[in-house]
Parts: sequence; C-alpha cells; structure tokens
Amino acid sequence: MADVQTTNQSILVVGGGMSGITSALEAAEAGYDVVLVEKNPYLGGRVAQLYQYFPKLCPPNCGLEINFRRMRQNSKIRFFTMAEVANISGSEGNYNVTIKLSPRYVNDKCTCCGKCSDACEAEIDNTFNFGMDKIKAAYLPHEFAFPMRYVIDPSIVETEDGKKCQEVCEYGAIELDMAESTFDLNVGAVVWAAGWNPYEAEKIDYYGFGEYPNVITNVMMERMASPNGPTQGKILRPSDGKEVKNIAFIQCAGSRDENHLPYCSGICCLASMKQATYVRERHPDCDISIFFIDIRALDRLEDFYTKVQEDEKIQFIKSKIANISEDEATGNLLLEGENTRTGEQLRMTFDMAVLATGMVPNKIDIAGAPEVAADEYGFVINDPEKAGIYGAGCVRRPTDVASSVADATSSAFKAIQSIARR
Amino acid sequence: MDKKTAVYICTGCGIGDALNVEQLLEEGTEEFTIDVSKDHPCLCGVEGVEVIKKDIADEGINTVIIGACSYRVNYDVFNFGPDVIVERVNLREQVAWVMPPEDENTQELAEDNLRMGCSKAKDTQLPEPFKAEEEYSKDVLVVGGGIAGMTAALETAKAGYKAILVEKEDKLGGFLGKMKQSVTMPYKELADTGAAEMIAAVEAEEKIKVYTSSTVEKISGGPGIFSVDIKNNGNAVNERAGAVVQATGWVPYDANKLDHLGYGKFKDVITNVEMEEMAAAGKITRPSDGSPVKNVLFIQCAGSRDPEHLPYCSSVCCLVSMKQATYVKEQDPEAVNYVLYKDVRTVGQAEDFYRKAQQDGNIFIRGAATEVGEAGGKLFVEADDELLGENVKIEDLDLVVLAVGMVPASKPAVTPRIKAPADAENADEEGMIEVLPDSGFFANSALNLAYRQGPELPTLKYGFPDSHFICFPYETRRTGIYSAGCVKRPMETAKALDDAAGAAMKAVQCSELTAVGKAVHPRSGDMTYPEFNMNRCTQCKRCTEECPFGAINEDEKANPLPNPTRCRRCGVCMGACPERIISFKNYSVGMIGNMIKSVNVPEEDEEKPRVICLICENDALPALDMAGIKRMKWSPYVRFVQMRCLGSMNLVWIADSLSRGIDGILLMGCRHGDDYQCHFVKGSELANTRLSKVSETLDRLALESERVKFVEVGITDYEKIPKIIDDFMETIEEVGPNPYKGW
Amino acid sequence: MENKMGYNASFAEEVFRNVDSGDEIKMCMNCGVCAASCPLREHMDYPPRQIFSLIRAGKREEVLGSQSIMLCTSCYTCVVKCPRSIPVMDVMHGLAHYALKKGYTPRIEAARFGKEFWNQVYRRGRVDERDLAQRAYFAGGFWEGVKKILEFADVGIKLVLHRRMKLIPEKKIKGISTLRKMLDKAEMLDKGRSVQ
Amino acid sequence: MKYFLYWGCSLEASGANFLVSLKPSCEALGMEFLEIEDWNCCGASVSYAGAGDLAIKVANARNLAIAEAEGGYDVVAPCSSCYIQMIKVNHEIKEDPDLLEQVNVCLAEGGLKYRGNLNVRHIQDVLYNDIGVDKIKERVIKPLSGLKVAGYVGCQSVRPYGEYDSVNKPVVQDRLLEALGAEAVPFPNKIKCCGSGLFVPEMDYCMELVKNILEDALNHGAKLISTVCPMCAMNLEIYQNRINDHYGTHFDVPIVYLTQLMAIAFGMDMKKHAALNYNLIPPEGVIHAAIG
Repeated sequence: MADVQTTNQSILVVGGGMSGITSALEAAEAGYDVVLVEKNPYLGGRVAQLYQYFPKLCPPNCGLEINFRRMRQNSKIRFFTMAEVANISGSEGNYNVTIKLSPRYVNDKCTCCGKCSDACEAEIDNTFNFGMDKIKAAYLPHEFAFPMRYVIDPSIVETEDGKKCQEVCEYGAIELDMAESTFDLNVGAVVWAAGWNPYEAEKIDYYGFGEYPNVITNVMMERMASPNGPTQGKILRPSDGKEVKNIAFIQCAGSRDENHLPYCSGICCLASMKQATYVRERHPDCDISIFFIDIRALDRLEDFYTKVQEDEKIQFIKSKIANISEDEATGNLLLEGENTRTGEQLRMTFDMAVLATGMVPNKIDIAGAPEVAADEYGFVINDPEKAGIYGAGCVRRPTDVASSVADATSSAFKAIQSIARR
Repeated sequence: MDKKTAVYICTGCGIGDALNVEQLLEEGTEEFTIDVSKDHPCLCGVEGVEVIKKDIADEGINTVIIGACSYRVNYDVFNFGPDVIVERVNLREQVAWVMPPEDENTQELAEDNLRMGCSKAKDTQLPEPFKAEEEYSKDVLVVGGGIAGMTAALETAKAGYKAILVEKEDKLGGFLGKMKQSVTMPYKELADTGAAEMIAAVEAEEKIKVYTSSTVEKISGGPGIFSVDIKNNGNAVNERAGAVVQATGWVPYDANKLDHLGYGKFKDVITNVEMEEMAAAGKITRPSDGSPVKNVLFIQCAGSRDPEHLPYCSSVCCLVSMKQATYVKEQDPEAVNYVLYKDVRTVGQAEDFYRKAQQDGNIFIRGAATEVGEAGGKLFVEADDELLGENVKIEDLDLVVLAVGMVPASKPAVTPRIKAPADAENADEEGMIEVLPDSGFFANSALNLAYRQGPELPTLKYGFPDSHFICFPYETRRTGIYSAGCVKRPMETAKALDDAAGAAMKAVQCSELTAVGKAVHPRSGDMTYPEFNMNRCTQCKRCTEECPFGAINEDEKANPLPNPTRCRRCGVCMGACPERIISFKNYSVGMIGNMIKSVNVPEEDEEKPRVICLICENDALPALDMAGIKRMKWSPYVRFVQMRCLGSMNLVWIADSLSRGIDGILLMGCRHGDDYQCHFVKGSELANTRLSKVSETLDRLALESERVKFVEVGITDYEKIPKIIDDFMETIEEVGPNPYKGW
Repeated sequence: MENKMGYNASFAEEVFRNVDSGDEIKMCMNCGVCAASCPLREHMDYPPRQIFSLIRAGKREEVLGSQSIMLCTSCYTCVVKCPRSIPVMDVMHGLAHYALKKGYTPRIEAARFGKEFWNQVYRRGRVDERDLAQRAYFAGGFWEGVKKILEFADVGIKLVLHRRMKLIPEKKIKGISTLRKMLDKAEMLDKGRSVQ
Repeated sequence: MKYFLYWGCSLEASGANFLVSLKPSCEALGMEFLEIEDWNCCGASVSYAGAGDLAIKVANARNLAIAEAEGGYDVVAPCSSCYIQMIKVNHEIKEDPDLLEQVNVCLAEGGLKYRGNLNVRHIQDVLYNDIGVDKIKERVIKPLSGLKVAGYVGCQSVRPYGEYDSVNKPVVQDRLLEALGAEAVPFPNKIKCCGSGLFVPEMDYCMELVKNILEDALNHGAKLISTVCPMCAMNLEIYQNRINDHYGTHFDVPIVYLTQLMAIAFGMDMKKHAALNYNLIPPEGVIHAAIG
C-alpha cells in the first residue's frame, strides 16, 4: 500500500518518539530523505503521555506541536504509523528493510468527525492511559494525536460494532477489510530510536503493584495528572476515588538494584519531584514524602531540587522502602524502611504510593538483523567500527528529554555521515 | 503576481448543517474579487481535491481559500505546490463544532472568518527567498579545541563539510589533553582518554583547518555569510563560515574561594584538576614534601550545590573522584581513599563505576566537611557524618582533594557593568549597572560578534549559553551559533561527544537551509523574511533592541541594518515598529490590520459585541483547536486572528480596532518569565511589555483599560479557554459597548 | 570539640580480611533496606546497615560488642532485597563468629546455644535436641540450668508424650572421626584463621 | 521417581510427625526415597556461633558427596534449615570454583569428593513441579473442602534463591493446599520469620514474631496453619501457652505439616499415617468440623 521510493541516500528512523522525531527532522532539514516508522498509531511516543516536563513544568505537546509543524511543511520526511521493522539486512550505505504496517482500518479519508466513535458501543482498555480507563473501540488515541486520524481496534472489525462504524462514516474512511501489509525500503543508514518501556513494577513484588490498587507507577501518575487523562487531571486514589491526603514517592523502584535494573534510570528523581508539584497544585494540604537513596539532580536541575526542598509539605527521606503492605479495610498503605539519616525504623501510612519505576531500553530485536553492539542491559552502543545503525535517545542510556534530543541530533549526523561515506 | 482567487467551502463534518453556505459564500466574499466560489460535501476527499486541482489547471486559479477544518489537519491534502497560495478558514473547530447550528451569531462568525481569510489571501504574496550578495559558505567555525570542539570539527568533516577550528592554547586537547585517563561508557574500567588519537585525527583531516594560539577577534555577517577575523599568533586571518559551534569549555571553580576547606592554607589540599595533572605527570605524591600518599580524602561538591558558590551540580565530580581514587589504588593497593559526598550522582550506566569504586574498597562517607586542618604534618578533616549522625574526624591524611565544580568559560569572573538607562533603579554612583546574563554583553570574550546586541551569546543564569533547554537544547539566541560541551552545561565525556556531534549537525543544517533562503528552527523552511521600508524609518531603535536573536544591526545614525540570514521570522520587529515599515510577504501590519477591518461591527443597538483575539499560533491556537475538537462552547462574538508569535503584535491593531468600535481585545500568548514557553524566547514577554503602553491609546480614546487583556495560554490549557473567553465577555458586558461603533 | 569519632580504615580492613563474607560490605550504599526487612530490627542496637557504617568508620568495639550481630534469625529477607546483592545474613553470621572468637559475648544465650549446637555436630555428627537444650541451659551454670529446665518442663513433657522427643541419646555417626578431620581442616583453611 | 530423602535431626525428634506423614503420602504419589548413608547434621542456622563458614559448608558437602557417589538422585530435604544449608553450598560452589576446590580439600580428609552435580530440592518443589497439582488432585479421596488453612511458608523454604517459588509472594504451598481441596486463606504474614533457631535463646523477642503470625492467620479466617518446616512448626505450636500468658491472647491454633494434610486427604490413617496424635494442639476437631 505504501508507495515509498527511497535510495541508499535515504535514512530510516525507527521510532516516532521525541528522539526519533528529532533525528528525522534534523536530517531532513539538512536536506536528506527520511522515512520515519512508528509502531503506535500516533507520533510522540512517551513524551506525549507526559503531563509536564521538568524543570520548567511545561507541556510536552508544546514542543511536539512545533516538531509536527516542522514535519508538515517538510516534504523530505515521510512517516508511517502502526509500522514496525520486520526485517533488516545489508550493511552501512545499503540496507534493505521490510516495514510491516498493521491495519488501522481507517484510511486517509478520515476527517476526524468522530461519528464512528459515537456509533461504536464496545469499549477497550485505554493503553494510552495505561489501562486506567476505557475508550471506545473506534477511537482517536488522544486529542493531540498526530496524525489526527481515528483507529478501529481489531477486536470490533468482525462485529456489529465494526459494521456500525463503517455505516455511519460519511466519508468512506473505514475499511474493515484492511489487512496487514509490508513494503520494502532501501536506505543508507538507520537510526534506532525505539525508546523505552517502564520497568515492570509487578516484578518488585514486595511493593504490591497490581495487588494493591493504591500503588501506582510514575508513568501512570503522568496520565492521572493530565487534563486528558483518566481522571481529567485529578489525583485520586484508585481504590475509592478519594482525594489524597498523603502520598509517597518511592525512588529506585527497580533501578540501582541488582535484582532488577542495576543501572540508575537517571530521570526518576526529577520526575518524582515534578509529580510532587502536581500533587501540591491540586491538593495543597497533601503531605508528600519522597523516599530516596541518593538524589540525582544533575547540573542546573539542582535548582529544581532546591526549589522543591523549600516546600514544607514535601519531605525527602533517605530510605529505600523495604516493603509495602495494605490495610485491607481502608486500602491505606503501610511503608517500611529505615530512615538512614536518623537510624529510625520507619513505618508510615499513606493513601497512595507512586513507584518511580525505571527505564528499560527497547533493544533491536529483529531476527537476522546486522549485529549492533549493546551493553549487558540492552542499551545500544554506537560502535564506530560497526557504523550504519545508530541508537538515539533512551535506547543508548536512560536520560531526560534534553539529552535525548541532543543525542538524537548527533545520531542524525552519524546517519548522514554513513551516507556521505558511500 | 496577478491573483486569481477561488473560495471553496466544505460542507462536511457538520459545517453544512450549522451554516447557510450559500449565504456564507455570498456575504463572506462580497467585498473581494473572487473568481470561483464553490462548496463541496467532502472537500478533503479525492473528489473534492480534484475540483480544486481542476480549477487551478483550467481556470488558472493561484490563490485558494478553503473554508473547512483547522489548518492543522489535512495540511498535506490541501497543498497545491509552491506557486499556489492557500489560505485556510476555520469553519469546523472554531465554528460548526462549538457554536449552535443555524444560528445568526454562528453564521456571522463564519462570515467574518471567511472575510478575514479573503482579506489575508488578498494581501499575501508568494515568498521570494532571501539571497545574500556574498557567496555562501557551508564551513563550520568551531571555537574551542577541547573534546567538544575537536569532536564537532571531526564530525563535520566526516559528513563531508569543512571545519575551521580555533583554539586559544598552543595545542589542541583542552582538559581532555590534561587528563590521565577517563571514565566513560561502558563505565566498567578506566579508559584511555583518546586525546592523542583525537588530536592526530584532527590534524590529519584535510577538511579541518586548525588555528592554535588563536582567538576569534570578530565575527560579522550572519549564517551562511559569517566573516571571521582570527588572530593567529599575532597575525590577522580572515575565514568565512556558514555557522558556528562554540565549544569553549569550562574552567574549574576558583578554589581560592574555598578557604574553609583549607585550600591555599595547606599545601596538601589540592583541587581535582591539580590531582589530575599530578596523576597525568606521573606519581601522586604529597605536594608539601613529595612523600607518597597513603590516605586520601576527596571532598565532593567543593563549591558545587552551594548557594554561596555554584548553586548547580557540576555533574562529573562524583565520577572524577572515583577515577582519581582508582589512580591512588593503582599506585598503592594498600592506600585508603575516603570520599565525602552529599549524594553520589552516577546516573545511567555510570552506576557501574560507582560499584567498581566500592568494590575497590573506597570508603564513601555521606556528609559535609566542617573543618580541614593539620596536625603533626598530616591533614585531618572533620565532617558531619549524616549516616552515623555524628561529627567524625578523619585523620592522618596525606592528601585532600577538593572536587571543584565546572564554571562555563563564558561566565565572567566579575559581572560587567554598563551605563545604566536613565530610569534604572539600581544604578551605582557612577550611573553604571550590572549586565544581565540574558544579554549579549555578559559573557567572556569568545566570539566577538559584530552584533548590535552584544559580542557574545546571551546566557541563562550561571552563564551557560542556552535557551530552550528541554525540547530544543541547541537553540541559542544567536541564529547559526550553537554551543556544545561543558560551556552549555556540565557534562561528562560521553555526553560531550554526543553533544558536539549534535551541535555540528545543527551548524551544517543551518548552512544548508540558509543557502536556499530558508529559516531555521522553529519556523524552519519559512522562505519569507522581514523587509524594511527604510523611507519611513524614524530611527527609534525598537526593532534593533527588541529582536530576540540580535538579527538587526544599526548604523551610526541608528538606522536598522537587517541581517536576514540571522532572522528567525518571528515578526517581533514588525510588532515593535511604530511606523509599520517592516513586512513579510505573507505577514504584515497592513495585512492583519485589513483582516481586522474586514470584521463586521454590528451597531450598538444590536447588542452583539465584537472582540478580536490575537492568538499565538504555536501554543494557544492548537489549544483552541483542541477545545473545538472537544466540542466545548464559548461566545460567538470573538474573532481569532492568528499570530506567528504574540511578539509580532503591533499596537496599531489595537488602536485601529478600538477606534472602529471593536469592544475588546484579547491577547493569547505563551508563558513568559524564567520558565518561558515562547518559542521565540522573548516574544510573549515583549508583547506584554508593549501592552503596558497601550494605556496611552486607551486614554486618548477615553476607553476603559479592561477592554484589552493579555492571558497566558499553554497548549494543554484548552479546558480553560471557554472560561477565559466567557470571563472576558462578561467584563466587556460590564464596561458596556464601545462608543466608537458606527464611526 | 572532643569526643569526635576518628575514622580508621584499619578495622574495615580487618573485617574485609578476616570475617567470613566481610568484604561484601564494601558494596553497601546505605539504602537501609536490610534494616527495614529484619524481623528483630526493633531489638537491635545497630541494624545491619548501621553495622556496616560503623565498620567503615572504624568503630571496632561498637561492632564486635553489638547485640545485633547475634540477633540474626537467618530469614534471608535482607539478602533477597539487598539491591547490591550483599549476603547481609552471612556478614552478620561472620561478624558474630568473629566477635565470639575474639572474646566478645553479646547475647550470651544465643551464643551458647549456637556453640552447643555446633558442638553436637562436631561430637556426634548429629544433633540431639533434648541433649542440646539441656546443655544450652546448663552452659550458664548449674542453678541457671535447673531454673530453665523447670521453666520449660511443660513443653518438654508434652513433646515426650507426643513422641516428639527422643529419650535415648543420639548415637555418633559411623564416620564421625573422618567428619571431624574434615571440619578441622575447614577451620584451618577458614578466612578467620589468621587471628586464631 | 527416586530421591534421596535427607530428613535431618529434627525429623527424628520434634518434627517426627513431618517424617511420619511425609513418607506414606509422598510414596502414594509414586515417590521412592533412599537414605543418604551415615548422613550428618547440616549445622542449621545457628552453628556460626561455633563454626566458621567453611566448616559448615564442608559438613553439608559431605552429605552431598555421599549422595552423589550413591547414585546422584535429587536430594529432598523436608526441613527448611537442612534444605537451605545444602542448597546454599551447591549454589556457592557453582559460582565459585575456588570454593569447591577448598571444600574438596577438606572432604579429602575423609576420602570424599564432591563434583557439584547434585540437585537439592525442597519437598514443596518436588510436589509442585515433579508430581504436579493435577496428579495430587487425582489421588485425593477425602477433599479437605471447607477447611480454611493458612499456608505458612516461612523463610528458608523459599529464600534466598527462589528456585521454585517467589521469594516475597510465594504461592506454591497455597496451590498444593488447594489441590487437597482446602481453602488457602490470604495470609500476608506467611513469609514472616518465626524466629527460627533463635527462638529458644531469644524467646522474649521471638514470641512477638510468632504472635503476629498466628494473629494474621486467624484474622484471615484460618482454622489451622500448615507448615513445611520442623522449626517453624515447633515455634508456632509449642509456645502458644507461653505467648498467651505473656500477651493475654487465647491462641489454640493447630499447626500441621502439609504432608499430614496430604495423608488425610489421601484417605490414610489419621494416626499411623497422618500422625495427628503427635500434635500438641490437636487438629482433629477443626478438620472434622470442616470435612466431617
């Protein structure tokens, strides 16, 4: 279905998050042909799910919007959503890549009028909100979705709901017989910017995530704080919808732990401080405790730490939390730890706990792909001896947005160099 | 260009149900010359687009006005090539989806929107990209020959471009060259610094021209056409460059200010830089008597994370001390290292090196030094051991190493002072005032830009040249000049390598875009640029002062001298100009004025107020779109006029509107202040400042000040938009109709 | 200010060298998870993390004389949760063993019980629970032993009645002499031998 | 399936009901047990007071070396303390070849050598993974329907290696109890320590641990508590009176071995096979009340 002409002068960027978008745009604006593939039905990746960035507390959509505008007016970039790399072979200067497109069941005639969603009755878990709410099975992934186009969930394709959606669409945009398809590309270099996944919090079983409803993860908190999230921006206890009166942030939930992720995930300290400001803004009386081992606020981010420390409702307690148990009657959470500054054994009760789960890189996992160096944690190493496929952003190291963007810009340049060499 | 204009109204997505399209086409286009006007049930569909394409082909239509959905969607469908002007009129998100259907007010809103679109299309010209008279260069000037600078030059060369590398010392290498070893990815063991290889590679690369013992005396021109005067060992050389990478690095924090830690008092208290140099030179010994070291204590955050010294974290010192502790252990496995720290900050995979340092038996003590002293020829350190809850004394120390932080080379030791303006409050006795970091006059000499707004990059506080440091970390406030490495923020080797390559990418990209007359970020690709009608210039200097990017120089008579290749096309100069002499081909004071004039102002007795909302297209307008997509409701009396940046808002529009009977003006722009969100850094702030002068206008017209209001609207504030509008409409109702109606 | 604690790396070195698993504490990053997961933490003068801090600070007396090192129930909770994979339990056992060898007698009863347990292993290859209890009780002297015996008589009698206490003393295993040789050899090779 | 059964010292004394019930109930599932010739004590968890780390490892390695020489079948250690001591040696020598060498230097004093080829298994592991709940269900004649049991896992049967079950949220015992038809009540304290070998010398401290465990089980509706460790069983059972005196509580909770419940569910003799008469707090009442 896709009619894409590329040559070994073109660059493939895998992953349409902040890093991938940046790599694609930087290369394209320097005059190179770029194909960007993203497995979600929208671009923006993880940052699209964030409410605000630290330390400026500004909305990620602001920067994304600029980037989408750059993309709109640049004919050098072609992008595909619901697209994944199925196969890749070759070497620097000449890769043959097969892209697999999953069916969206909605074609480009979609005007985003929303009638299909109105007609559809079936609901599915909203993965954009980490399953905290449901959406119609004919849906727009989120308000700022780019491209702005609906998606039909495969589960209703063969149901009455699917037919209804098709019938109400006045523009012939719904194609229930759309099938998976593939197309081939020839490119000179590849930027792998497939991003990261939050560490599976269930694995830290003594924190009871998945078992106690009031234990959530930091990524869920972002959705909860977002006006377009499952609670319309209200921070409420999942168990009973009550306002939170006290909340705990548990740092290094998985990170810096040889039983889980031995490395530091780099961003979680700042993310929790940022989320503490979300709570403060909505519930000025709420007491906030941040449990940490070391606070890692590099460079000017220290200013943000200083600012948050000045808030008397936010306390930093140096303790790794050793256990969470739930009071079955109230849903309250008992946290146990050792306040290592005072030596006191600590037992504190909270309405809610947020696990600052770390980052796990999405490594190159394609059978038969050329070997790309990686460390034991799966982070891509850009080895000058094996040029041609370059990691960008959090596939190289767990890091914040600014560093990811810088890294993605450098990876775009590496890709250009691969082409210049041939 | 002779315009042949067509208007197309889409009746899909509920537009046809909400509006009387026939009436719209008639009323909305009445005052304009329209060659073709049509409606279509699904304009964005293949058939709809075909209709337009056919008219372009058959009727010679070259200006297309599309009344349909937001310009943010179907942008690709309604692109008819570079020779056709397309103007989008929003009838969906701002009209059909948010207003009651078949309502008089809704209809009037649509008609006004279409009139404004027609008016804008009438005044829009096709862009004619700027072409400088000089020959363009795509070479990259790199200032600073340390790791970041050398990397930027090498990466540039690898991509097939030329680089000019200027280093003030007599050899390349910077701090990298002074290091014994480095700790970098994958953070398992110490690694060779690679300095020698890197220097050799730079020197061997024919695409890189190296100037050592050299300084940049002057950079004039702009991207693509920079002229660079270099003083090379006393000789003057001129080079041309397309873009610049500033990688001037860092200097250690002045340890003389750390006398409480014994520096300067005890010979065996040294800085981490001195430690590194000693290790690189050979043996680590006690400076006092050259005897071997057995017990070493590292004091972390010596100056850093201290409001009295460097409030920020210098990022690298934890790893550096662990590295140096490794040197000590390698020299003498029996030696003992203590590391006195606040937090161990080994982020990412660097945690592995912390684990190695622990495995090596180094002793980490969390706490702050309270005293450094000497007893019996050996040093001791007293500290609050946070984890023991006691004051502890570490004695018998041979060496105390202060992990001093990084200060950007751009930061002046003493803040420069300039002559204060007459109305300045904190001027000293001589009428001088401190220069703000947010100014081109603050930083230490490195680039010597021949710019009216100062010779160096404006910086954030602490002296790091940077602006949008989250989404767009390479943005500086001087177009085509990118900072890289530790001058931008404290960073370790691994990050400096990436950062420098990224800066080189931006530099190359800037040259490429500039060469074809296109703007760089954030309006990348824009081929218009501001043109000055100098006949009417009154030399008021507003444009030269306000341009956030220092694009406009001044001659001795204060005439503006625009440098279009430095321009980011925000239109701030256009907004600043009281004489309305600055225009873009597709954006001008006259054009927006005409759009506003095309809005129908009903008579007072109709009781239909009219409000003009000047709305920033970067954040507020997408938010308005979202509000529309969410089918929120607001007053039908507001007419939205899209701004490139609210900083391009010209006060004349407010005066003209009010004098025509418009009841109120609402301005929606980005957040300003420390955590500004304005994509042109200063735009929304300047608009707000400008607004303070609007009171004169209001006074002159004897109108209430409430009629003009500025609100900050972020892109995710769409939920707030209806309330902002409704509150304003309430205010307008309270102050009553504008008495100038019908004049 | 007097009374300042002097840091002294020599005790840390002593622990690294001579205590079973002692060098593992190098990896401690003071997170406190061990303390917080310990069932007897409320009764410890210094929970494990603090013990490690004290070792690094050179506080020999506090460490070897601490109650905590004898209060490990061997539940392994700290071991499975330690983010730096320190076998905290082994370290505590190692320290207890070392302290006892060095003549420290914190938690004397636990020490006697443990020592007697090992005596039984060494003497007959197996443990006789009844004999173990008796000997442990009497290790503190005759009258203390009698008191304990009386105190626990109810339990003892019940166990006997429910066929859960052997009345006939446990015999030595057949290979007792070679077992002892093996164990003697092990003690000779053990880490702590240098300070025997 | 053949296994070495290393029952250790306790199962001949205070834990006799474990051994008595284990043999018939497991044999009924097709397991065949061999004894390790002239085995010695594992040293349990308190020997560090008298012995160095290496000596304790050597004591355990001796048993393993004999078993390896006698056929190398998996060694099943029902007592958690024995299990952990043996599996620990096995783990550590796998990670550290030098340790294996050292151990063998010592074993050589008795003409033995251990190659490290044995598997040490917990009885729960074998029941769950080798036999499987389906086979157990098949064998059940008298399902323990309605019997609310708190499956007390304790410490050393799962920690630290988690070879067959989660170390923090174990489920295997509950699944086995359910296979017998019983209802395994939720029981957060199932992994909390009972005090182990430290109970006797540190009774004042450890009583509280046991009290919390008993309380939690009862609060969750359990009528009896099952265990798989003689030390746990003893600590939970025989000091209940003392705890009652100390805390003013009224505990009278029967503590049974999982294998005792198996024998009952398999329709075997309550005394001869299930060894219920060994229990200090008679479980018959609650069992009969539930299953008739």
